Amino acid sequence: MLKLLYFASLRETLGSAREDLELPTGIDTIAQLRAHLASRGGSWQVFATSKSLRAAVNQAMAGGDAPVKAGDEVAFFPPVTGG
Amino acid sequence: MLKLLYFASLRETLGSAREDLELPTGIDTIAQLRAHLASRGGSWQVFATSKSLRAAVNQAMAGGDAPVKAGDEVAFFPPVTGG
Amino acid sequence: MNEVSVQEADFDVGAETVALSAGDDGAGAVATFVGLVRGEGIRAMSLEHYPGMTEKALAEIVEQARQRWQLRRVRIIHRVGRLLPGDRIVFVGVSSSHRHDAFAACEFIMDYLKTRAPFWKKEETDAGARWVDARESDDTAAARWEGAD
Amino acid sequence: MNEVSVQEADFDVGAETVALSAGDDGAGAVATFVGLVRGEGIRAMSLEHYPGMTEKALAEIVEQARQRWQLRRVRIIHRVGRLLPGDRIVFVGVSSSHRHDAFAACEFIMDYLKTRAPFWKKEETDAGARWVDARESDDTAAARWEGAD
Repeated sequence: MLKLLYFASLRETLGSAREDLELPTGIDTIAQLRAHLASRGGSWQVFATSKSLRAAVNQAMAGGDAPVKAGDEVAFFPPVTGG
Repeated sequence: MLKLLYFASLRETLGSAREDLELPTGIDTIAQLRAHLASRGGSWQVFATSKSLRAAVNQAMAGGDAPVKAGDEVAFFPPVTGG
Repeated sequence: MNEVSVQEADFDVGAETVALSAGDDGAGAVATFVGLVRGEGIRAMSLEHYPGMTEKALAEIVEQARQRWQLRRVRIIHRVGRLLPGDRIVFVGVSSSHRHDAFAACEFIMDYLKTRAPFWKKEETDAGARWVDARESDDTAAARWEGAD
Repeated sequence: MNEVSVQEADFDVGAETVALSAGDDGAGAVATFVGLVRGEGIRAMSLEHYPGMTEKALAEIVEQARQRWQLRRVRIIHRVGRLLPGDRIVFVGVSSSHRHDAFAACEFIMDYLKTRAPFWKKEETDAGARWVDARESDDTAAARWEGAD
Protein backbone atom coordinates (compact mmCIF):
# COMPACT_ATOMS: atom_id res chain seq x y z
CA MET A 1 0.00 0.00 0.00
CA LEU A 2 1.16 3.53 -0.84
CA LYS A 3 0.01 6.63 1.03
CA LEU A 4 -0.61 9.37 -1.54
CA LEU A 5 -1.00 13.04 -0.60
CA TYR A 6 -2.03 15.98 -2.80
CA PHE A 7 -1.56 19.61 -1.80
CA ALA A 8 -2.71 23.12 -2.69
CA SER A 9 -3.96 23.72 -6.24
CA LEU A 10 -3.36 20.05 -7.15
CA ARG A 11 -5.58 18.97 -4.27
CA GLU A 12 -8.33 21.25 -5.60
CA THR A 13 -7.85 20.10 -9.20
CA LEU A 14 -8.14 16.44 -8.21
CA GLY A 15 -10.77 16.99 -5.52
CA SER A 16 -8.71 14.72 -3.29
CA ALA A 17 -6.28 15.34 -0.43
CA ARG A 18 -5.12 11.75 0.09
CA GLU A 19 -5.68 8.16 -0.91
CA ASP A 20 -4.23 4.77 -0.12
CA LEU A 21 -3.11 3.06 -3.30
CA GLU A 22 -2.38 -0.64 -3.80
CA LEU A 23 0.88 -0.27 -5.71
CA PRO A 24 0.34 -1.83 -9.17
CA THR A 25 3.00 -4.20 -10.47
CA GLY A 26 5.65 -2.53 -12.62
CA ILE A 27 5.53 0.84 -10.88
CA ASP A 28 8.90 1.43 -9.27
CA THR A 29 9.55 5.14 -9.71
CA ILE A 30 7.87 8.51 -9.30
CA ALA A 31 7.75 8.92 -13.10
CA GLN A 32 5.95 5.58 -13.49
CA LEU A 33 3.56 6.49 -10.68
CA ARG A 34 2.76 9.79 -12.40
CA ALA A 35 2.02 7.98 -15.66
CA HIS A 36 -0.25 5.57 -13.79
CA LEU A 37 -2.19 8.39 -12.13
CA ALA A 38 -2.47 10.29 -15.43
CA SER A 39 -3.99 7.20 -17.04
CA ARG A 40 -7.06 7.68 -14.85
CA GLY A 41 -8.03 10.44 -17.28
CA GLY A 42 -10.07 13.57 -16.58
CA SER A 43 -8.43 15.93 -14.12
CA TRP A 44 -5.80 13.27 -13.39
CA GLN A 45 -4.20 14.00 -16.74
CA VAL A 46 -2.52 16.90 -14.93
CA PHE A 47 0.11 14.32 -13.92
CA ALA A 48 1.06 14.01 -17.59
CA THR A 49 0.59 17.61 -18.69
CA SER A 50 2.02 19.64 -15.80
CA LYS A 51 5.74 20.24 -16.00
CA SER A 52 5.94 22.07 -12.70
CA LEU A 53 4.42 19.40 -10.45
CA ARG A 54 6.79 18.39 -7.65
CA ALA A 55 7.01 15.16 -5.69
CA ALA A 56 8.23 14.05 -2.29
CA VAL A 57 8.91 10.51 -1.10
CA ASN A 58 8.74 10.00 2.64
CA GLN A 59 8.75 13.77 3.13
CA ALA A 60 11.87 14.47 1.10
CA MET A 61 11.87 16.12 -2.34
CA ALA A 62 12.19 13.50 -5.07
CA GLY A 63 12.79 13.55 -8.83
CA GLY A 64 11.16 11.35 -11.47
CA ASP A 65 13.79 8.64 -11.06
CA ALA A 66 13.21 8.32 -7.32
CA PRO A 67 12.13 4.78 -6.33
CA VAL A 68 8.75 4.14 -4.74
CA LYS A 69 7.78 1.00 -2.86
CA ALA A 70 4.96 -0.30 -0.70
CA GLY A 71 4.77 1.56 2.61
CA ASP A 72 6.09 4.83 1.23
CA GLU A 73 4.41 8.18 1.73
CA VAL A 74 4.35 9.96 -1.62
CA ALA A 75 3.19 13.55 -2.04
CA PHE A 76 2.53 15.62 -5.16
CA PHE A 77 2.22 19.40 -5.15
CA PRO A 78 2.87 22.56 -7.15
CA PRO A 79 6.06 24.61 -6.63
CA VAL A 80 6.18 25.95 -3.10
CA THR A 81 5.27 29.58 -2.31
CA GLY A 82 5.92 30.09 1.40
CA GLY A 83 7.90 32.75 3.22
CA MET B 1 39.88 81.17 14.33
CA LEU B 2 39.70 77.41 13.80
CA LYS B 3 37.82 75.08 16.13
CA LEU B 4 39.96 71.97 16.61
CA LEU B 5 38.59 68.72 18.09
CA TYR B 6 40.49 65.58 19.12
CA PHE B 7 38.80 62.24 19.80
CA ALA B 8 39.40 58.87 21.42
CA SER B 9 43.02 57.69 21.72
CA LEU B 10 44.27 60.87 20.06
CA ARG B 11 42.51 62.97 22.70
CA GLU B 12 44.25 60.95 25.41
CA THR B 13 47.64 61.12 23.66
CA LEU B 14 47.42 64.90 23.37
CA GLY B 15 45.71 65.45 26.71
CA SER B 16 43.34 67.79 24.87
CA ALA B 17 39.78 67.45 23.60
CA ARG B 18 39.52 70.80 21.83
CA GLU B 19 41.23 74.10 21.23
CA ASP B 20 40.59 77.30 19.32
CA LEU B 21 43.46 78.01 16.99
CA GLU B 22 44.30 81.30 15.32
CA LEU B 23 44.96 79.98 11.81
CA PRO B 24 48.61 80.75 10.96
CA THR B 25 49.35 82.28 7.55
CA GLY B 26 50.23 79.74 4.89
CA ILE B 27 48.07 76.96 6.27
CA ASP B 28 45.37 76.20 3.73
CA THR B 29 44.94 72.42 3.85
CA ILE B 30 44.54 69.55 6.31
CA ALA B 31 48.04 68.31 5.45
CA GLN B 32 49.56 71.72 6.24
CA LEU B 33 47.59 71.92 9.47
CA ARG B 34 48.88 68.48 10.48
CA ALA B 35 52.46 69.58 9.83
CA HIS B 36 51.87 72.70 11.91
CA LEU B 37 50.48 70.71 14.83
CA ALA B 38 53.32 68.16 14.61
CA SER B 39 55.84 71.00 14.85
CA ARG B 40 54.73 71.60 18.44
CA GLY B 41 56.84 68.54 19.28
CA GLY B 42 56.33 66.05 22.11
CA SER B 43 53.10 64.08 21.83
CA TRP B 44 52.02 66.35 18.97
CA GLN B 45 54.50 64.61 16.70
CA VAL B 46 51.77 61.97 16.31
CA PHE B 47 50.40 64.24 13.56
CA ALA B 48 53.56 63.52 11.57
CA THR B 49 54.12 59.89 12.53
CA SER B 50 50.64 58.37 12.48
CA LYS B 51 49.50 57.13 9.11
CA SER B 52 46.06 56.10 10.29
CA LEU B 53 44.93 59.45 11.72
CA ARG B 54 41.71 60.66 10.08
CA ALA B 55 40.38 64.19 9.69
CA ALA B 56 36.98 65.82 9.25
CA VAL B 57 36.25 69.38 8.15
CA ASN B 58 32.91 70.75 9.27
CA GLN B 59 31.82 67.25 10.28
CA ALA B 60 32.57 65.58 6.94
CA MET B 61 35.50 63.20 6.34
CA ALA B 62 38.37 65.05 4.66
CA GLY B 63 41.66 64.03 3.04
CA GLY B 64 45.02 65.80 3.30
CA ASP B 65 44.22 68.05 0.34
CA ALA B 66 40.98 69.31 1.87
CA PRO B 67 41.02 73.12 2.33
CA VAL B 68 40.74 74.65 5.80
CA LYS B 69 39.84 78.27 6.49
CA ALA B 70 38.98 80.47 9.42
CA GLY B 71 35.65 79.52 10.98
CA ASP B 72 35.94 75.82 10.12
CA GLU B 73 35.48 73.04 12.61
CA VAL B 74 38.32 70.55 12.12
CA ALA B 75 38.48 67.20 13.91
CA PHE B 76 41.24 64.61 14.11
CA PHE B 77 40.72 61.05 15.27
CA PRO B 78 41.83 57.44 14.85
CA PRO B 79 39.96 55.05 12.49
CA VAL B 80 36.41 54.57 13.72
CA THR B 81 35.38 51.42 15.61
CA GLY B 82 31.63 51.70 16.17
CA GLY B 83 28.84 49.26 15.48
CA MET C 1 14.76 25.28 22.64
CA ASN C 2 13.03 24.27 19.43
CA GLU C 3 14.67 25.91 16.44
CA VAL C 4 11.70 25.51 14.11
CA SER C 5 8.00 26.21 14.67
CA VAL C 6 5.05 25.99 12.28
CA GLN C 7 2.00 27.51 13.90
CA GLU C 8 -1.23 29.43 13.37
CA ALA C 9 -0.50 31.86 16.20
CA ASP C 10 1.34 35.15 15.78
CA PHE C 11 4.76 35.50 17.43
CA ASP C 12 6.53 38.12 19.56
CA VAL C 13 9.29 39.59 17.39
CA GLY C 14 11.00 41.30 20.32
CA ALA C 15 11.03 38.23 22.55
CA GLU C 16 12.27 36.01 19.71
CA THR C 17 15.07 38.43 18.80
CA VAL C 18 16.18 38.86 22.40
CA ALA C 19 16.14 35.08 22.97
CA LEU C 20 18.73 34.65 20.21
CA SER C 21 21.44 36.26 22.35
CA ALA C 22 20.10 36.07 25.92
CA GLY C 23 22.65 34.61 28.30
CA ASP C 24 25.22 34.16 25.54
CA ASP C 25 27.86 36.86 25.73
CA GLY C 26 29.68 35.37 22.75
CA ALA C 27 26.82 36.45 20.49
CA GLY C 28 27.96 39.76 19.01
CA ALA C 29 25.53 39.81 16.10
CA VAL C 30 21.84 39.02 15.63
CA ALA C 31 20.24 39.27 12.19
CA THR C 32 16.51 38.82 11.78
CA PHE C 33 13.95 38.83 9.01
CA VAL C 34 10.19 39.26 9.23
CA GLY C 35 7.99 38.58 6.21
CA LEU C 36 4.52 40.17 6.15
CA VAL C 37 1.36 39.92 4.07
CA ARG C 38 1.29 42.84 1.64
CA GLY C 39 -1.99 44.55 0.73
CA GLU C 40 -1.94 45.06 -3.04
CA GLY C 41 -5.63 44.36 -3.57
CA ILE C 42 -5.52 41.29 -1.35
CA ARG C 43 -8.21 40.81 1.26
CA ALA C 44 -6.61 37.84 2.96
CA MET C 45 -4.15 35.02 2.41
CA SER C 46 -4.39 31.37 3.40
CA LEU C 47 -1.25 29.34 4.02
CA GLU C 48 -1.33 25.58 3.60
CA HIS C 49 1.59 23.27 4.36
CA TYR C 50 2.64 19.63 4.44
CA PRO C 51 2.77 18.73 8.16
CA GLY C 52 5.77 16.59 8.92
CA MET C 53 7.70 17.40 5.79
CA THR C 54 7.65 21.14 6.55
CA GLU C 55 9.45 20.71 9.85
CA LYS C 56 11.97 18.31 8.26
CA ALA C 57 12.65 20.67 5.37
CA LEU C 58 13.20 23.63 7.68
CA ALA C 59 15.48 21.62 10.00
CA GLU C 60 17.48 20.54 6.96
CA ILE C 61 17.87 24.17 5.83
CA VAL C 62 19.09 25.15 9.30
CA GLU C 63 21.58 22.27 9.19
CA GLN C 64 22.92 23.45 5.84
CA ALA C 65 23.28 26.99 7.16
CA ARG C 66 25.21 25.68 10.17
CA GLN C 67 27.59 23.86 7.85
CA ARG C 68 28.27 27.02 5.85
CA TRP C 69 28.66 29.61 8.62
CA GLN C 70 29.67 29.82 12.27
CA LEU C 71 26.29 30.22 13.92
CA ARG C 72 25.23 30.27 17.54
CA ARG C 73 21.40 30.17 17.60
CA VAL C 74 18.86 29.90 14.81
CA ARG C 75 15.11 30.37 14.97
CA ILE C 76 12.46 29.90 12.28
CA ILE C 77 8.76 30.51 12.85
CA HIS C 78 6.33 30.13 9.94
CA ARG C 79 2.64 30.77 10.31
CA VAL C 80 -0.11 28.80 8.54
CA GLY C 81 -3.84 29.39 8.20
CA ARG C 82 -5.66 32.59 7.25
CA LEU C 83 -3.73 35.88 7.47
CA LEU C 84 -4.65 39.49 6.73
CA PRO C 85 -2.63 42.28 5.09
CA GLY C 86 0.01 43.52 7.54
CA ASP C 87 0.08 40.19 9.41
CA ARG C 88 3.43 38.54 10.04
CA ILE C 89 4.04 35.36 8.04
CA VAL C 90 7.56 34.29 8.88
CA PHE C 91 10.41 35.04 11.28
CA VAL C 92 14.00 33.99 10.72
CA GLY C 93 16.63 34.94 13.29
CA VAL C 94 20.30 34.01 13.53
CA SER C 95 22.95 34.85 16.11
CA SER C 96 26.67 34.63 15.54
CA SER C 97 29.93 36.03 16.84
CA HIS C 98 30.27 38.16 13.73
CA ARG C 99 27.80 40.05 11.63
CA HIS C 100 28.62 38.68 8.21
CA ASP C 101 27.79 35.11 9.25
CA ALA C 102 24.52 36.24 10.82
CA PHE C 103 23.45 38.26 7.75
CA ALA C 104 24.43 35.61 5.22
CA ALA C 105 22.80 32.73 7.10
CA CYS C 106 19.58 34.68 7.65
CA GLU C 107 19.22 35.49 3.95
CA PHE C 108 20.27 31.97 2.92
CA ILE C 109 17.59 30.45 5.16
CA MET C 110 14.92 32.73 3.68
CA ASP C 111 15.99 31.96 0.11
CA TYR C 112 15.96 28.22 0.73
CA LEU C 113 12.71 28.34 2.72
CA LYS C 114 11.06 30.09 -0.24
CA THR C 115 12.03 27.33 -2.67
CA ARG C 116 12.28 24.17 -0.55
CA ALA C 117 9.81 24.27 2.33
CA PRO C 118 6.33 22.91 1.45
CA PHE C 119 4.11 25.95 2.01
CA TRP C 120 1.52 27.24 -0.44
CA LYS C 121 -0.24 30.59 -0.44
CA LYS C 122 -3.75 31.26 -1.68
CA GLU C 123 -4.86 34.86 -2.00
CA GLU C 124 -8.38 36.13 -1.55
CA THR C 125 -9.01 39.10 -3.83
CA ASP C 126 -12.10 41.03 -4.88
CA ALA C 127 -12.04 38.89 -8.04
CA GLY C 128 -11.99 35.64 -6.08
CA ALA C 129 -9.38 33.29 -4.69
CA ARG C 130 -6.19 32.33 -6.51
CA TRP C 131 -3.14 30.24 -5.70
CA VAL C 132 0.05 32.28 -5.74
CA ASP C 133 2.44 31.33 -8.53
CA ALA C 134 6.03 30.46 -7.67
CA ARG C 135 8.39 33.18 -8.80
CA GLU C 136 11.44 32.63 -10.93
CA SER C 137 13.26 35.32 -8.93
CA ASP C 138 13.03 33.06 -5.87
CA ASP C 139 14.72 30.22 -7.75
CA THR C 140 17.41 32.64 -8.88
CA ALA C 141 17.93 33.87 -5.33
CA ALA C 142 18.32 30.32 -4.01
CA ALA C 143 20.60 29.27 -6.87
CA ARG C 144 23.14 31.99 -6.18
CA TRP C 145 24.12 30.23 -2.92
CA GLU C 146 25.31 27.20 -4.84
CA GLY C 147 29.08 27.38 -4.85
CA ALA C 148 29.02 30.69 -2.96
CA ASP C 149 30.69 31.51 0.38
CA MET D 1 9.79 59.73 12.89
CA ASN D 2 13.50 60.25 13.35
CA GLU D 3 15.48 57.70 11.35
CA VAL D 4 18.69 58.05 13.35
CA SER D 5 19.25 58.12 17.13
CA VAL D 6 22.47 58.27 19.13
CA GLN D 7 21.71 57.68 22.79
CA GLU D 8 22.92 56.27 26.09
CA ALA D 9 19.65 54.47 26.76
CA ASP D 10 18.88 50.93 25.68
CA PHE D 11 16.18 50.40 23.06
CA ASP D 12 13.20 48.07 22.61
CA VAL D 13 14.07 45.69 19.77
CA GLY D 14 10.51 44.45 19.39
CA ALA D 15 8.93 47.91 19.29
CA GLU D 16 11.54 49.17 16.81
CA THR D 17 11.07 46.17 14.51
CA VAL D 18 7.28 46.40 14.60
CA ALA D 19 7.41 50.16 13.92
CA LEU D 20 9.22 49.51 10.63
CA SER D 21 6.07 48.00 9.09
CA ALA D 22 3.21 49.24 11.30
CA GLY D 23 0.40 50.76 9.25
CA ASP D 24 2.23 50.13 5.97
CA ASP D 25 0.74 47.13 4.20
CA GLY D 26 3.18 47.57 1.32
CA ALA D 27 6.02 46.49 3.59
CA GLY D 28 6.49 42.79 2.88
CA ALA D 29 9.97 42.49 4.33
CA VAL D 30 11.73 43.75 7.45
CA ALA D 31 15.41 43.00 8.02
CA THR D 32 17.08 43.95 11.28
CA PHE D 33 20.49 43.73 12.87
CA VAL D 34 21.42 43.99 16.54
CA GLY D 35 25.06 44.30 17.57
CA LEU D 36 25.98 43.38 21.14
CA VAL D 37 28.99 43.64 23.46
CA ARG D 38 30.78 40.31 23.50
CA GLY D 39 32.40 39.00 26.69
CA GLU D 40 35.83 37.64 25.70
CA GLY D 41 37.61 38.82 28.82
CA ILE D 42 36.03 42.24 28.63
CA ARG D 43 34.53 43.75 31.76
CA ALA D 44 32.95 46.73 30.08
CA MET D 45 33.13 48.89 26.99
CA SER D 46 32.91 52.65 26.62
CA LEU D 47 31.66 54.20 23.42
CA GLU D 48 32.68 57.72 22.50
CA HIS D 49 31.41 59.62 19.47
CA TYR D 50 31.62 62.96 17.69
CA PRO D 51 28.28 64.66 18.41
CA GLY D 52 26.93 66.39 15.34
CA MET D 53 29.09 64.56 12.84
CA THR D 54 27.78 61.18 13.97
CA GLU D 55 24.18 62.03 13.12
CA LYS D 56 25.23 63.55 9.78
CA ALA D 57 27.33 60.51 8.87
CA LEU D 58 24.50 58.12 9.70
CA ALA D 59 21.92 60.18 7.78
CA GLU D 60 24.29 60.19 4.80
CA ILE D 61 24.62 56.39 4.96
CA VAL D 62 20.82 56.04 5.03
CA GLU D 63 20.59 58.36 2.03
CA GLN D 64 23.08 56.24 0.09
CA ALA D 65 21.14 53.08 0.95
CA ARG D 66 17.94 54.72 -0.31
CA GLN D 67 19.62 55.53 -3.59
CA ARG D 68 20.74 51.93 -4.07
CA TRP D 69 17.61 50.04 -3.05
CA GLN D 70 13.84 50.49 -2.91
CA LEU D 71 13.34 51.05 0.80
CA ARG D 72 10.31 52.02 2.82
CA ARG D 73 11.50 52.77 6.39
CA VAL D 74 14.98 52.81 7.89
CA ARG D 75 15.96 53.02 11.54
CA ILE D 76 19.41 53.29 13.14
CA ILE D 77 19.99 53.46 16.88
CA HIS D 78 23.54 53.55 18.24
CA ARG D 79 24.29 53.66 21.93
CA VAL D 80 27.17 55.58 23.52
CA GLY D 81 28.60 55.56 27.03
CA ARG D 82 29.53 52.58 29.19
CA LEU D 83 28.15 49.16 28.22
CA LEU D 84 28.53 45.68 29.69
CA PRO D 85 28.93 42.28 27.99
CA GLY D 86 25.60 41.23 26.51
CA ASP D 87 24.39 44.83 26.21
CA ARG D 88 22.99 45.98 22.89
CA ILE D 89 25.19 48.48 21.03
CA VAL D 90 23.44 49.11 17.74
CA PHE D 91 20.15 48.47 15.95
CA VAL D 92 19.68 48.75 12.19
CA GLY D 93 16.28 48.00 10.69
CA VAL D 94 15.01 48.33 7.13
CA SER D 95 11.62 47.68 5.59
CA SER D 96 10.97 47.14 1.91
CA SER D 97 8.47 45.54 -0.42
CA HIS D 98 10.90 42.71 -1.14
CA ARG D 99 13.36 40.82 1.01
CA HIS D 100 16.50 41.24 -1.05
CA ASP D 101 16.39 45.03 -0.80
CA ALA D 102 15.80 44.85 2.95
CA PHE D 103 18.66 42.40 3.54
CA ALA D 104 21.14 44.20 1.29
CA ALA D 105 20.41 47.66 2.68
CA CYS D 106 20.61 46.45 6.29
CA GLU D 107 24.03 44.88 5.77
CA PHE D 108 25.25 47.86 3.70
CA ILE D 109 24.28 50.26 6.47
CA MET D 110 26.14 48.19 9.06
CA ASP D 111 29.25 47.92 6.87
CA TYR D 112 29.30 51.66 6.22
CA LEU D 113 28.49 52.54 9.84
CA LYS D 114 31.49 50.45 10.93
CA THR D 115 33.89 52.37 8.70
CA ARG D 116 32.37 55.87 8.35
CA ALA D 117 30.47 56.84 11.48
CA PRO D 118 32.66 58.50 14.15
CA PHE D 119 32.33 56.11 17.09
CA TRP D 120 35.24 54.73 19.09
CA LYS D 121 35.25 51.82 21.51
CA LYS D 122 37.43 51.48 24.59
CA GLU D 123 37.49 48.13 26.35
CA GLU D 124 38.00 47.61 30.06
CA THR D 125 39.84 44.34 30.68
CA ASP D 126 41.51 42.78 33.71
CA ALA D 127 44.79 44.08 32.27
CA GLY D 128 43.49 47.65 32.01
CA ALA D 129 41.73 49.79 29.45
CA ARG D 130 42.55 49.75 25.74
CA TRP D 131 41.16 51.41 22.63
CA VAL D 132 39.81 48.92 20.12
CA ASP D 133 41.78 48.80 16.88
CA ALA D 134 39.97 49.24 13.59
CA ARG D 135 39.80 45.97 11.69
CA GLU D 136 40.87 45.50 8.11
CA SER D 137 37.98 43.07 7.62
CA ASP D 138 35.58 45.99 8.17
CA ASP D 139 37.26 48.00 5.42
CA THR D 140 37.04 44.98 3.14
CA ALA D 141 33.35 44.52 3.95
CA ALA D 142 32.59 48.16 3.15
CA ALA D 143 34.70 48.15 -0.02
CA ARG D 144 32.78 45.27 -1.57
CA TRP D 145 29.73 47.55 -1.95
CA GLU D 146 31.61 49.81 -4.31
CA GLY D 147 30.33 49.02 -7.76
CA ALA D 148 28.04 46.28 -6.42
CA ASP D 149 24.24 45.94 -6.82
